[in-house]
Amino acid sequence: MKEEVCVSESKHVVAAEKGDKTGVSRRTFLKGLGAIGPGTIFFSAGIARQAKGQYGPTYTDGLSAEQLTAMYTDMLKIRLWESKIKDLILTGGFRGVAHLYVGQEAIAVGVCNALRKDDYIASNHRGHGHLIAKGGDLGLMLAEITHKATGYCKGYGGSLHITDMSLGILGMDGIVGTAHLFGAGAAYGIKVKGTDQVAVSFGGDGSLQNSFFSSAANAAAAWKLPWIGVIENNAFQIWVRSSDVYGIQDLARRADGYGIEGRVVDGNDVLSVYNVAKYAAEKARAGGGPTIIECKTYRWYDHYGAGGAKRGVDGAFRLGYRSDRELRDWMAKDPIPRFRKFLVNEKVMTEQRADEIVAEVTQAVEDAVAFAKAQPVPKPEDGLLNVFAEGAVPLHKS
Amino acid sequence: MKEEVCVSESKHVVAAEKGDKTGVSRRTFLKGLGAIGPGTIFFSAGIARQAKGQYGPTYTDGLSAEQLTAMYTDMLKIRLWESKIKDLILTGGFRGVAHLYVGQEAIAVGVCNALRKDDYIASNHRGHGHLIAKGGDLGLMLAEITHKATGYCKGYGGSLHITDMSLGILGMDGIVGTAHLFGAGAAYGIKVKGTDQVAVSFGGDGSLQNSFFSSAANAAAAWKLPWIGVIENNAFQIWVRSSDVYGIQDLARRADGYGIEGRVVDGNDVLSVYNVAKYAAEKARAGGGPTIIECKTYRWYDHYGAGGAKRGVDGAFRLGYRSDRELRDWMAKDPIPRFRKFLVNEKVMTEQRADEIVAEVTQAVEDAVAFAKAQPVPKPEDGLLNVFAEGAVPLHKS
Amino acid sequence: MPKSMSYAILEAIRGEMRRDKLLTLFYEYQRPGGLEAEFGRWRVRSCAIDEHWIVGGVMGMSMIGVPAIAHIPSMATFIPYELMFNHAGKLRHMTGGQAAFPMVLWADMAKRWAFQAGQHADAGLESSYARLAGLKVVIPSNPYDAKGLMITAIRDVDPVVFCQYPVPASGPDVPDEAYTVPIGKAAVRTEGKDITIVGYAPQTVEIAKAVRQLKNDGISAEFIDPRTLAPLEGVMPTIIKSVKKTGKLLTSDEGSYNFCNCAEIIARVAEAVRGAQFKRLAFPDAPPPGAPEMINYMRVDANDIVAAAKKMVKE
Amino acid sequence: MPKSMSYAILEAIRGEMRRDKLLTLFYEYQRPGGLEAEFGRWRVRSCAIDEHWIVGGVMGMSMIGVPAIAHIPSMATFIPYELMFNHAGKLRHMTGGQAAFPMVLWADMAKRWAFQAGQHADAGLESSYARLAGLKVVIPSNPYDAKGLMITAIRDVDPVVFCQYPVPASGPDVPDEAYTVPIGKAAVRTEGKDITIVGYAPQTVEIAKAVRQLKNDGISAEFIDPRTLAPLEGVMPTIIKSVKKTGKLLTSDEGSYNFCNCAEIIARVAEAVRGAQFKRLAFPDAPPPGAPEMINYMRVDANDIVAAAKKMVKE
Ligand SMILES: Cc1ncc(C[n+]2csc(CCOP(=O)(O)OP(=O)(O)O)c2C)c(N)n1
Ligand SMILES: Cc1ncc(C[n+]2csc(CCOP(=O)(O)OP(=O)(O)O)c2C)c(N)n1
Ligand SMILES: [Mg+2]
Ligand SMILES: [Mg+2]
Repeated sequence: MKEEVCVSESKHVVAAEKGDKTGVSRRTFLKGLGAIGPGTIFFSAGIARQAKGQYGPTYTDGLSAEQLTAMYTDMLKIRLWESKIKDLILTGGFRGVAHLYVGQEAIAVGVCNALRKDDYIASNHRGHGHLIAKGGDLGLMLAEITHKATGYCKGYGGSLHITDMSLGILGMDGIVGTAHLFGAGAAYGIKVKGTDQVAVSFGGDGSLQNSFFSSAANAAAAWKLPWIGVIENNAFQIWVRSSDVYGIQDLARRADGYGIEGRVVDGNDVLSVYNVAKYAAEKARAGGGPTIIECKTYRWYDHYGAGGAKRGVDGAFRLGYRSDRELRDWMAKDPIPRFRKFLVNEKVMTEQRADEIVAEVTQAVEDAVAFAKAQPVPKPEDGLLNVFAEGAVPLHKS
Repeated sequence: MKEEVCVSESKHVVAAEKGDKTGVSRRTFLKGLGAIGPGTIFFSAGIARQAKGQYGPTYTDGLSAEQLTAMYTDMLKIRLWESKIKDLILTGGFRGVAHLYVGQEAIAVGVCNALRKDDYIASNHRGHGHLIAKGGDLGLMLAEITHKATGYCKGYGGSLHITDMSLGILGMDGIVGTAHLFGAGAAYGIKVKGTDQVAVSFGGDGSLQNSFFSSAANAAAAWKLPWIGVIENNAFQIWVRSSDVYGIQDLARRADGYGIEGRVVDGNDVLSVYNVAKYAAEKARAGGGPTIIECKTYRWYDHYGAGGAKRGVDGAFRLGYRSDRELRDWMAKDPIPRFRKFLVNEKVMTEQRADEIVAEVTQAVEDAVAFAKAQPVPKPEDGLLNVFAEGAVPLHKS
Repeated sequence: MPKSMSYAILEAIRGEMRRDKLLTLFYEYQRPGGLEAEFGRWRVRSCAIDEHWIVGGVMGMSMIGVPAIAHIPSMATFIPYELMFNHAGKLRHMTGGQAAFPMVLWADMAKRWAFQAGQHADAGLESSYARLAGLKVVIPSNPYDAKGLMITAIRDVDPVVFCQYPVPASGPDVPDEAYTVPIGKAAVRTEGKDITIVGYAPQTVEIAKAVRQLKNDGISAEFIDPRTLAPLEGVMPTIIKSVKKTGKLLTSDEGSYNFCNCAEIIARVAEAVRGAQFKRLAFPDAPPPGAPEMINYMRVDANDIVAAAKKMVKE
Repeated sequence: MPKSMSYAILEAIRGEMRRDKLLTLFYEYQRPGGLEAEFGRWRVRSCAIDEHWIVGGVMGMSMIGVPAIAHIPSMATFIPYELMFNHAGKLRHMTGGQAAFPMVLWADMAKRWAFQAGQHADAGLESSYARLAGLKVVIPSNPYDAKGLMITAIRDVDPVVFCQYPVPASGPDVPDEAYTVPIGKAAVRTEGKDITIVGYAPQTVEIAKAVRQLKNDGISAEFIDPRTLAPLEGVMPTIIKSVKKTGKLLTSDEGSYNFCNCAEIIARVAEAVRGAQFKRLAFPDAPPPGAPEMINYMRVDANDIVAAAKKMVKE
């Protein structure tokens, strides 16, 4: 046993491929409109009978050009803002941590665009994308991630806990799976209030066990709560492959065991995600009960931080628990150029407008960085506040 | 709000039927060989595709006349021993409590007869039947229930916690659902040991939530553990109907969501239960992984104790949360005369031999009562022992 | 007939449910008599055996401004422990004051009764909750306090763990109307000058008996019921003042010894009052056995309290 | 290079796995480097994010005589709390000595570091486990104790909660061979006569610094590391003896104040040593905020310990 034994989230080098190119330049993804076909939607065998014909991949009924453009813009916001954070982390001295969402943008944007402003979302540790898609402010988010006094959570929470109650964002959360329970609880609260809101929870493929999901699903099924459980299946729980620890391949199959409709969708196709989410939201609003949506996707970076990544280059390579080829295959399914191509083909926007949006979002990200940088750090003694609604707790240092 | 408001397991009188006869005499069930057809086995819609033709209701392959007779005897032991406890409780001054199993005997006996002596069972609060079927001694059990120093658990545990490690009985347990987790854990241990044993857990319809079942099912499915989860669906969780708090009707459907084969079986037909359990045990031994078996049944007494019951009369009536008619319908499906009729028809035993067995078991129950009565009570200071394997913990009364 | 603890609590909840049309109650099988008929199934929900749902569902609800009560049975007290710890207790702080949980965890508690081994007769679980930041923990010892504390707990915008031990009715009559008892204030049950005795819930029955006995024997004991276990800041001055007067602190716990609530009280007094004398009575660090011979021997009763107090006063 | 705490623990486990062909380890994502390659997947199992399985599965296994270790991450410490409470801690007693859990709950613990708000920088969770009957709780502060205590824990037929805090290597070199450190014995880290200081795990770093500083300033502090938190019976004599000598007990906790482990220690000493002086330093009763300015201000460090000790010695 060599000294390298260690107990950590460290990488276990399985069979790192030699000779891999170590990345694709940032610009490539915006230009590279490879040979990706239109998004497909598929259903697990077990729930095939629930399939309804109308959710075609390019179904855009009810989506105006404005909305479609906004969806494209939101996906870019997530991509560029997070890529910037990755670069800042690699630069060193970053006042915070991050679990990057890059690669999964179509899910947050597809789901949140199917919601109303007054609907609720409960998010997890990989939730920056959910927040941006629900309307979160890039500057306030970055200020929070860097623990500034004026960030969303006044610097208390940081990346893992960004919350904006005014946007119906119940918050990111560092404990795997609880979002589902809080989402279903909020859905119950909606029934008590008697409104037609909907509550959505986001969780990874790792969020199915641990009781929280099970409790949410059972209650939502029993009383037809307006809850949508979104499972972002990016294949890994840190470095553990879900296929090694679950007895099912399509995680939406879990829904069936509770009496819930389960859907599997291509998580890299924003319109497919949108359509299923829209269906689920409308069903929920009409009293039709919950839906569980599994979105198949992949994360481009390491579980946490910027290991294996480079400044100005997309993707984290040589991570050991996954092959670079697998990552590259998924990067080729990049949801953003795919959607851009669709929008341009359908004449929703011109190439030129698309480029303008890239420039605008790039600027917005720079503004957010400048904003966050200029913000003050918290006062030390403020750590004693906000334990309860009123008062401060005592210090016990002397 | 009248003073009757109370927070307890108390009965909520819904629509108690008037004019119900209040019971069937003890002897009736032994004689009353009503118009009950042979047991049927049925499958939930969701898992129908897993049905295999060979599990016919009266399939007795591999069961010798001796074994069949032993099964009949075991069912009677449970019935008569528990009925005696009910009578003792009603007499007053009983040194203990009990959650009676009467009505569900076919499940314990069907399952445990499909097991080997070295297989494990993990049981729940309603577990007397499981223990008797796995070979538990009536006298030692009654001594334990009445907290005698020589009972199975030396009087520490009582009814809810009877355990006999030498018979592979991991114990009854007062916390709903944990049996499943311990059963699946034991199944994992079997794999580590490399034996071909099987571990079975018993739980009620109430045991599906609370994380324990979910954790057991997922692990068992992921690694094909030799685990059999038996769900005794007697429709109620205390007085709450499962149909009011679950989104599924056939609880075996839950199995599908984990990638486990789920079976629904008539829990009042001992041979149906035996056959499915035998199939599951053989599959598990051969490395084929877990099975979840839902047994539909009904409990004749109240959740706990002898409320609504009378000495010498079967069944608990006027309980408020259920109708007497519902109970009577289920009592008409009494698994014991049904099995007796089958055995006599098939010439496995004569009516006379069947009656002899009743007499023998009646005597065995009387002996158990006499034995338990004669046993000494524990020494007070023994409560300080057995916290750890060695030593006593200190008293803090002075 | 005086109102029982359960009745007083239900009266509090009924009144608050009439006052706040959103207030909702989740429960398992311990039926809150009469409430469902008045407020309907959605606001009075009978749940599956799933304490994660009962507590987590109430948390999600309360996050969107629907105040709620989660009633859980005594053997399940710790199933939702991590939810209360990592979420209810922390999220206000972690979100810089945004998240609020206007909820009550109404925890049914057991005492050290016979025939209910291990999982059904354990006590003292409140100290595990009392050590979690961001939670308030109250333990009424009589119906009057129970009603007043439940109303305060419901109206509190912070999460409150309300521990209901089985204690026979005593103390002042319970008015039909709403009233509040403050969280964070101890009650001096009997004034005295020779020794301070602290205890709550089932132990108040034993302590009250002991205090009467001691009085007959010429010892004047001051009996203080903390009522709140977290935060303790408002509770301690009453106890510290008393121990400054008597110089002796005897505590008695229904829970087991190690880390029992009274250990914290003794530690705080020891920091504040130099030279005082301390004694802590409690259940041993063992699970409760079912046999009456064993459990009755292990539990602290009035006789033990009298003996310990006399010994301290003599010293 | 001295062996790290993690290395020492893995060396202990590897040795015991070689010794006992059934010993099995369940873990989540904190990979126990090298073990899977040597012992195979069945004995070194990477599990789903399901701490109920990791701990409950290990419990079921150990019930049939397959000893096992459950490794769980620091934010999930309380998910299996009820399993440890109502089952691992109780079933031996409830079954009159039949059930045994030869298992170790190897709990990864966090400290009060910045940028890890709320759920990822909480500390002091061990006191919730230490109050549960039937469990042994150990907290090594250096790699030597870690290895020896892990071996003892594995060989113990009772369930042991082994708390691994992130502490830099210090103390004696770790032999390659197996050796045991007893559960239930404190270690006197520095002898002294003016004041007794008690603390463990991350606080030992601060205390050691403070003790050196105090020495420079002419104060001789006796520094005791309890190492075991339950049962405390064997630990207390060392501490009580020390306080009888110094008359002063200062404790320092990484965990929050209310019900911290040192409260129990102070309460026990207060019963045993009349007239002593007590002071307890701890994190406030607040979740840990992520901003470094806030959390560093709240955490007790060597300077605080020095100041408190000087004040006590002067009094
Ligand atoms: C209850 C709990 N256990 C373990 C962890 C440690 N942890 C944080 S994220 C994570 C993996 C989550 O995987 P998944 O749900 O698939 O989400 P992903 O990171 O892939 O987006 C783990 C194990 C935790 N935060 N909470
Ligand atoms: C975790 C937990 N919650 C609640 C209880 C209280 N309780 C004991 S038995 C029971 C009902 C169990 O119903 P089911 O599983 O259907 O078994 P049955 O009694 O019908 O055989 C309940 C709620 C408990 N023992 N454990
Ligand atoms: Mg994942
Ligand atoms: Mg039932």
